[in-house]
Amino acid sequence: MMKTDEKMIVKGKRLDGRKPDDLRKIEMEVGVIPNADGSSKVSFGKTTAIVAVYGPRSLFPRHLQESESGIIQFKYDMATFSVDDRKRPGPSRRETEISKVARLAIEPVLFLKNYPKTTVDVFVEILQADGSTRVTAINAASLALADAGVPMRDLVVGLSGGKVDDTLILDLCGKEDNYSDADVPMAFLPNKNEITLLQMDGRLTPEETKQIIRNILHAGKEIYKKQVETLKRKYSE
Amino acid sequence: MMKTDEKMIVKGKRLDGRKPDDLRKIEMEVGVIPNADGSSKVSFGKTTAIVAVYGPRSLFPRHLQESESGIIQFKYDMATFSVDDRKRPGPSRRETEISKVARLAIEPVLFLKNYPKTTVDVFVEILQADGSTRVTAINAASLALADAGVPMRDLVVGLSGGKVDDTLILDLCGKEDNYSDADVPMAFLPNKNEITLLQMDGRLTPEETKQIIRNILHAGKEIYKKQVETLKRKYSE
Amino acid sequence: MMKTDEKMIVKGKRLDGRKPDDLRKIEMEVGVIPNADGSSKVSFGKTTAIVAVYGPRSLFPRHLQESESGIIQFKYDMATFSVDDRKRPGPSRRETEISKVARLAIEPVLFLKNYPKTTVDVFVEILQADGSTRVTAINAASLALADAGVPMRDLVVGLSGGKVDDTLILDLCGKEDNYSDADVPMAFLPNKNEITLLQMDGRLTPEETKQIIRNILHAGKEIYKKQVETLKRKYSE
Amino acid sequence: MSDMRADYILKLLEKDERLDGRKLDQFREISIEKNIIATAEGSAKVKLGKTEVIVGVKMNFGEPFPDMPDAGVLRTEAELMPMAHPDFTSGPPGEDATEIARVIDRGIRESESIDVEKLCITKGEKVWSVFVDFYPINHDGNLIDAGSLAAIVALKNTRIPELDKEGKIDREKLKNPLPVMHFPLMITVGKVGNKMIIDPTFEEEQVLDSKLSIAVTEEGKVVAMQKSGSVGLTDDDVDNMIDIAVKKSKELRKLIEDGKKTSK
Amino acid sequence: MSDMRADYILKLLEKDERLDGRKLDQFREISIEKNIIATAEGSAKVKLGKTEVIVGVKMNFGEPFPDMPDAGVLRTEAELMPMAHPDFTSGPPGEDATEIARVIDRGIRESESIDVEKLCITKGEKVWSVFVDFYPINHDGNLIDAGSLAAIVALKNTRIPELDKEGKIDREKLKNPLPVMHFPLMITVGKVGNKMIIDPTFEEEQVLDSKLSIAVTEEGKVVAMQKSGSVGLTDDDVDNMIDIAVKKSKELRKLIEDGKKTSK
Amino acid sequence: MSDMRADYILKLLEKDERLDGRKLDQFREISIEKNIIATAEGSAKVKLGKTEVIVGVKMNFGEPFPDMPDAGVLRTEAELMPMAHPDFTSGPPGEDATEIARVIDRGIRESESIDVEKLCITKGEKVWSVFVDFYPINHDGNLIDAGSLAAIVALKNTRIPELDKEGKIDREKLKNPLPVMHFPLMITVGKVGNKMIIDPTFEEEQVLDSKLSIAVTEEGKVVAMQKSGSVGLTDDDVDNMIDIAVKKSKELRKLIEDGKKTSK
Repeated sequence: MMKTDEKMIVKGKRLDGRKPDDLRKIEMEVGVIPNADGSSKVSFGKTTAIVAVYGPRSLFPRHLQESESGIIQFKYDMATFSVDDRKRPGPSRRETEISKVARLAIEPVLFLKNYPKTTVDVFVEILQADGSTRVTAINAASLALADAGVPMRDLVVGLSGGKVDDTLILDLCGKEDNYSDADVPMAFLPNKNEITLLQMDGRLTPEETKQIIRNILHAGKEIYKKQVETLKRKYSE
Repeated sequence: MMKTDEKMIVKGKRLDGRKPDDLRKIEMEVGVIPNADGSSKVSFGKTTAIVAVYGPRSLFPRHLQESESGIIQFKYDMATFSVDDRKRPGPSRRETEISKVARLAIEPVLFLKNYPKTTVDVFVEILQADGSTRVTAINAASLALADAGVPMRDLVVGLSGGKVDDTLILDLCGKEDNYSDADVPMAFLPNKNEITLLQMDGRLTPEETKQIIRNILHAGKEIYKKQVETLKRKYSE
Repeated sequence: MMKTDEKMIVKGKRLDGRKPDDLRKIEMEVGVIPNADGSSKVSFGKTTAIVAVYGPRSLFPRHLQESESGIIQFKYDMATFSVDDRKRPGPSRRETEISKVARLAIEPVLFLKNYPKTTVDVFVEILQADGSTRVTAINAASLALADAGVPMRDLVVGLSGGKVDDTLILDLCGKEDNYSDADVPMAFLPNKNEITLLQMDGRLTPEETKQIIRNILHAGKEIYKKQVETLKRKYSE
Repeated sequence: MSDMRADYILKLLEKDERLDGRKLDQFREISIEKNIIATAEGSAKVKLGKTEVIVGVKMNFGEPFPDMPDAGVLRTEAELMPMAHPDFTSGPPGEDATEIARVIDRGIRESESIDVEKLCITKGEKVWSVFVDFYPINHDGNLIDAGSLAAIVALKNTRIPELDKEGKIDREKLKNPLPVMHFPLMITVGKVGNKMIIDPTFEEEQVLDSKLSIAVTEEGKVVAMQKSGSVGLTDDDVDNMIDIAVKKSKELRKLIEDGKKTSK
Repeated sequence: MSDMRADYILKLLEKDERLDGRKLDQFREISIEKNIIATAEGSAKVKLGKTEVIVGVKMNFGEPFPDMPDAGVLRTEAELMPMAHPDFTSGPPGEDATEIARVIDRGIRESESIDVEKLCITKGEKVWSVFVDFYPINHDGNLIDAGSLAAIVALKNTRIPELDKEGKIDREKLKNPLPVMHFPLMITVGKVGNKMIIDPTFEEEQVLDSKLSIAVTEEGKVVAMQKSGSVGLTDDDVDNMIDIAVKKSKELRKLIEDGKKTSK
Repeated sequence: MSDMRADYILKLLEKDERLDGRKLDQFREISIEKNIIATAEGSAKVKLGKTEVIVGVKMNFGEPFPDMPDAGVLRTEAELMPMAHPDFTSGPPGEDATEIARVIDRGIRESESIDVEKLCITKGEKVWSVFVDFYPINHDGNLIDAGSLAAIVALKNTRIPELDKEGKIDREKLKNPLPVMHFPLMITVGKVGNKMIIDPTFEEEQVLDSKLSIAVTEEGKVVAMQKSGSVGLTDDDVDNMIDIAVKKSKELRKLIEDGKKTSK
């Protein structure tokens, strides 16, 4: 975490005018990529992720050995222009790690054992990055998988919490992420009460940590509703 | 295209004394690499390409899937010392593109469908680069394929045209290429009237473009003759 | 070889007090990596190599083509912190070459033809480098293979010789290696009188070269004894 | 694609008809959106029917080429993201991605669209590097025309960031527009049998004999060409294709200026 | 591992028993050796039972990040050397190696263990780069805890080399200790069924539903967390795991301070 | 190669005969051409029978090594171009290419052939980097001897470019020769059974037990050695091979000086 003299919270308001528990404006859309079996675009404020799902489709022979069960392949990629200084193409170490933890965040809702010798491929592109990119990506992946008709035992909701200026907050934007005392990205299954992604960076008491997790679970319900609405909207069209 | 105050044409003569339609001194030789099934060395002035052809030979198993028809693999490579500032080993983006367009320039003369599960491998090394390297390489590849006895429905002739100082020229040398108003590398089948490679960089009217293409087709006949002579010379030895 | 004004030998003594033919303190241990089929750790002064052997174990399908006989795979790797300026991870050209010559130094003692479709994998990690790393690695590989119970027709002994300040020496340390007139790393089978690795850098008369080889063969007997003792110690435990 | 499907497309084309009802020389519905990426200094999204591509432009410090010490540097890169088509796979750019990037780049560079000499910061040492990054979102054919259009639109709305007192880039202050002098349009003409078509779909691309991509400036000059496909063209074919490209580039230019989506 | 073996481990755990006789919340025998690499500026070897890892620290010149011009730079890398386990293969770091390196790094970085501002040489130009390289020698489970412990011990005994008159690094003169302000400990808690265990062996890791790695400081603050495994956790699970980590980190800290190898 | 062919070659060698009629210690016909690459600062083509290799030398700016601040830098690279042999494949240099490059390099470097201290431009900052690039055109055995010879000949006719007023390299003005002080020759001696041969063809290399490559200077000093092949050598073998190499290097040196192609 970097340091700054700038106050992140002034008179109870955050940099962008939000209250500590407010989420940014969330936009969700499915069916945005005609070629894909399922797709979605999700924005949390200025952070935007677009996701395509292909599959379940056949695995190439070279992978067949490992596939009594089906597998999920998850690629998290940031567009070169999604950040201030152009990102070099190709996966950075950060992107490699996120591809792994995001895959594990999604895997528990799929019935991969029912689809031997197949793969479900989830491709995430971060078009704009302003904090909370991995949880935005997970919401988008959840929608795209549902849009693809892949059987799921729950949706997956992603949301970040954290702490700035001694205040617990939700949905960190980029600047808050950079200068926060702590950042907690999390994903969970809203109907199953299962946390499938949990990471934390920063410095918190155990109680604060627990409280942030509770806050995310609570506020995440709204994101879940939005996901459901988005899917309904498409199928009622 | 870069700019320069230097005149490219003075009193109707180019930098190296040529008239606009003159080609540089062309040298052709086949059978220069004993291990190869066919080989050649071609120079246009100071530009020199050496080519080896191996095949048709068996494809490795991993490629077999794509091979109802035979395939051609074409590798265009510039020697590190072929240019002023040492080129780094390994394919640059430019070399990758040229490998593709040169392959497509050659493919139409081969009967690949008659050779399923095989590959014809064409390896080009540019030993000296002074402009027009890709068309020099294509002439050399044409000769090396013929030398290898690979059935061909025509030879392939390569020649570049362009414009400097308001004059349409042929066979650009390196300096002309750098400071030209336009550069048009082209390959064609002299007996079939088929253009198989056509690229253009620069700024031309449609009429100039068409004229350059006609000029190349016309002057290319001489290159074709030289190719035929070179092959005859070998087989009459 | 670099130059220095520093004398490498003063009053018959080397930088670290050794006489020309003295070896540094040698430490050997086997069975240091529980997961491996065989393992060892060998130090020559401050140079330390640790080795794991896995196998003979099945080859992956893609290698099966080349395996009428079994094969040996040898990976020589220097830890990033084994040298003064951190080495970048991944094999350097030097490490690639050493992996090859060390493999060839070991191969002659194995009966690979008796183990078709298998591989013996030897992984070397140089933890500290102070000269003579490749020969230290070869001693460690010899021990680890014996520890793994891989049938061998002899052990393999590695030792370096060289010349500094007009004096023939043995077991060069890092500084001697850098400023020596010549460096001769060598490996041999002590009971078969077969030299399996021989490299030389520097400047020697033919006679000096021959003499250094004889000196290594002579002094190497002690290293052989140490290898045998180390293996006995383990099996008598 | 099945042989039957390919035959069907070919038979339609023989009758001057296309699967989607277009005329042979008709564009698909075109949509252009500018400034769609808040984190980029310039950006555009272009749709040609179901083909959708994004281009983002980033301005970074760079070093000039030794032979042009006072000129900024343009670099175009393309990744064929596996998102955009089931046949695309992850990994470093291959032959096709490299070709697309280089052809888009050539259209811009050769038309001298950008006045690179205005991008010098310190002669011989520090210049603006203009990175043009092409991302296809959905590939339904004609990526080169879509990408070239998105690239020039994105460049056209690129703003150069200010430098702060310490000489660092302040991306919150985007001031002067990038000096874009020309607005070339890439028109790819496909040939199959004796028919010429423009703006081919993905399925149509599978049956084409050859394509010629031609970049045309406002004044009707040709600034870049690239033939692709493994069947040759006659000189008359090429003449014909250049004429079509020049004509259709005018039409496309008018469509864009008028903000319209379709021509008849 | 065979299904039978897995079942056996699971049945033991149901009875609060483990293969090696440990209690569920008991560490394996711990051994810590400092300064084991003569060529490194700092180093440590840690053993947890049969798991053995080495961390070496090298101090090189580096450039500061533009937004922190007077701060040194920490970089943690991990290779899962094929030496350490039959399943590991040669090649550049994959997903797992990258995750381990980043989690170890986060524990150190987020606890602000290192006073990076003391590592500035010339503001904005030259700082110390602290390379923390992690090498597993034998992998028998819980690499993250072993690696994090080895990393912080290695940093704690790192000495900064002096610069000679020409400003070059003189590694024969190691003078000032690296300013390590905090000593976080990583405790990974595994869950299987309704059981929680610490310091899992390799075999136990194969049967765990999920793990949560938690870095805890001297004052009992949480500075990093990473969930792994493909089964979800409830919020109560997480609470429980945090409590276990805080408690066991105190115990581990005492063990280390007392130079002991085992707790009861 | 078939077993029958291999047997035939071995039987001939037993009778001190070779496929091409040479004596065991006879070189193939040697051809050396200098300055064959107009774009290189130095170059040579060497043929040993059907083996043909090219070496080109480029002079670029480089940074000196920290421990030799006033010395130029030599770097030898080799690619085993797929052109030269049906078994060679495309891709980055593998084990064999790396070994060849390093052995050629060692022969030149260790003989102190090049007076690197004359290649300093600005002490500690800027020196000449001498890139020696080896390309085999046709591989019919003994690439190391052919490549080493081509490398030293190419270096011997290398001219250092002048610097213009702005300090840039002006490659049109090649002035001073590269200071080459020694002219080592690499002689590879092959052993099969109890026979020693020199200058093996590709087919002969397949049946050799081992090879020892030995670089010898004008005064008959040994400056580099590299054993290859997977059969051991006795100390007497090595003595013998060194003697052969010293003797044949004198003969080769005379051939070169006399501009002759063959010895009896």
